[in-house]
Amino acid sequence: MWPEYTEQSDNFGGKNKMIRVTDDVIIKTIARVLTPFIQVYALYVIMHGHHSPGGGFQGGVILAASLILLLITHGWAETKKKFSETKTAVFCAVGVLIYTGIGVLCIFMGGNFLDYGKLGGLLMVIPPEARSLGILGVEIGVGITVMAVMFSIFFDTSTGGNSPEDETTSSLR
Amino acid sequence: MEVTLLVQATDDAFRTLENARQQAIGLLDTAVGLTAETRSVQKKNIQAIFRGAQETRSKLQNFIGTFFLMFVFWVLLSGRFDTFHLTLGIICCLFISLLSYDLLFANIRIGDYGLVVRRFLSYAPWLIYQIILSNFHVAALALKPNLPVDPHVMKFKTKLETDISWVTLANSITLTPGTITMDIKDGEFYVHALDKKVADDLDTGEMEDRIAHIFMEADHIYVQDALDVARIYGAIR
Amino acid sequence: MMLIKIIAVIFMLAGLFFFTTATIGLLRFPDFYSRLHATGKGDTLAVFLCFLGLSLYNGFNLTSLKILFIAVFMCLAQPTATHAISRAAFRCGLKPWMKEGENK
Amino acid sequence: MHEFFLSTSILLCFLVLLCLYRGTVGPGVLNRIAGISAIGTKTLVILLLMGFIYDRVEMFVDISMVYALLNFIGTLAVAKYLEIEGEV
Repeated sequence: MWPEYTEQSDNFGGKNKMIRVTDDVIIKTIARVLTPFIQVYALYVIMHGHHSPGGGFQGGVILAASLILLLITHGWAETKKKFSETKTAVFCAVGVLIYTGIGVLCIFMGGNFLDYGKLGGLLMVIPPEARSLGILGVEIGVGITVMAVMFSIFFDTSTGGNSPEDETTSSLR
Repeated sequence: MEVTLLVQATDDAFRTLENARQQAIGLLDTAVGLTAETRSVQKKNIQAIFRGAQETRSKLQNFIGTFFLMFVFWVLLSGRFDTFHLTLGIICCLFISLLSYDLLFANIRIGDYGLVVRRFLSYAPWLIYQIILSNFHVAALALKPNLPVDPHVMKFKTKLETDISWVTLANSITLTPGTITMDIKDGEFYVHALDKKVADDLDTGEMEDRIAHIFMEADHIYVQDALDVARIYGAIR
Repeated sequence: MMLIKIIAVIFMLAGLFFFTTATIGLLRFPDFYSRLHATGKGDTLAVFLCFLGLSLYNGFNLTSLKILFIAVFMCLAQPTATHAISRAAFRCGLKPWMKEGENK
Repeated sequence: MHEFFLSTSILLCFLVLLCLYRGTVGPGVLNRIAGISAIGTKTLVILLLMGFIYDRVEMFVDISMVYALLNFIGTLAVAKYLEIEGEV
């Protein structure tokens, strides 16, 4: 009656178990179907931060959550195609760059740091609209950074610092 | 007197026979219709494969499908129809479609999607009825003072093939009276049932047949039904 | 308008009833798997009914469609989460509670 | 109507307290997860009711959806963790 999980070692043993692909077809399929919707929702939260609750931080967390869902259900090999470690590092930096870039641009236009109203001359719109666009840009930057950092935190804690590629090479020796 | 009785009895017998014949014809028609429907879809599949089309959709088709679905979802979420927000939506949906075009429509066979959707919609009311039934069942069990639960674990091998039908079956089992899918291993479902009765109900396989009907798998049952009915029909004639 | 409100209230009361029975089941059932029966089924239908009632009360607009979307999402997600937990317990080797004399 | 929503929320809060018993006392980790996940579904409805009480539905709907998503993902992650740890 009870199934024997004697062959547990292939799926259960070893390091980095958290980011292995699960062998449950239900969880895999539901996660596969829901992931794009979660991502669109996260972008909605980022983009509409000035009308409704949310903003860069919350949207970034939801985007990272969708990637984490993909990571724990489809495994690192599948997620790597979409979001590799190199991309994580690059996105971390790019987000901060967008944030600081907008802030410094305001200084160059003659205002304080993150004084969006001064961007109006550059974007050729009136100051209130420039303020709205500036906030949007800053939130996109914050969202990108938060997503990348969240994802890398989960990745590093679940692997314990060992990259999955290292493990496969070391197990061959 | 006896003659009239005899005539009446014969009449009754003929009427019964005629009724049975009509029923058999109806059954045959239904079965033939179902089989024809399924057959046409299968023929389309085979034609598509022979024409050189891939078994699943191409990347571009997936991309476009994902993009439009995501854009509809964006408009539902956003609720703002000015140019700025719609442009923002198009950019976001393009980004998402680039990122995860292979997730939403993976592993779908080429076939008549309209038929699958229609069959699924006709399956939904039965499922909702079962869900409501299951909730009353659990409520009655929880509220009874002596707590008459008698759990059983059972396993059965499914005849379904694709993962989407497995998911439908497993989630339907979890939502319907007194049963939870515990594990799936090599096509065997391990089901925890609250009661001996519901375990037996599940064993009849009605739900599995319905889901096989939706996704047009294990079609041999319908062909077999048609053949059976045809045999009965011939015998009656 | 009044009729729609009454229907919404009826839906929400039904949802509350199922919430209550699910909670009672969660507290009273003898083992982990049977408790999952209570939460997995009861909460799904209860959330669905409550959200249906609230979207009816809200009228026909995009917010109601969002509420209905959450309801449909819960109908997909709740059985999957239930299955995930029960699968974890099953793979860990947690045996279900049986009535006496039926130990396998 | 607001009174009805308020009383519904209070009843749901009471049910959350009952679920919290299973979440804190319940024997083993798995029972606790079941209790916490039940609390999550009730919280969804409470959040939406708060939106109706404060007349800011379109704002609370978003929060409710985030809660649903994170509850689902969190449950899956914890279930996977327990499964690979292999002990109850």
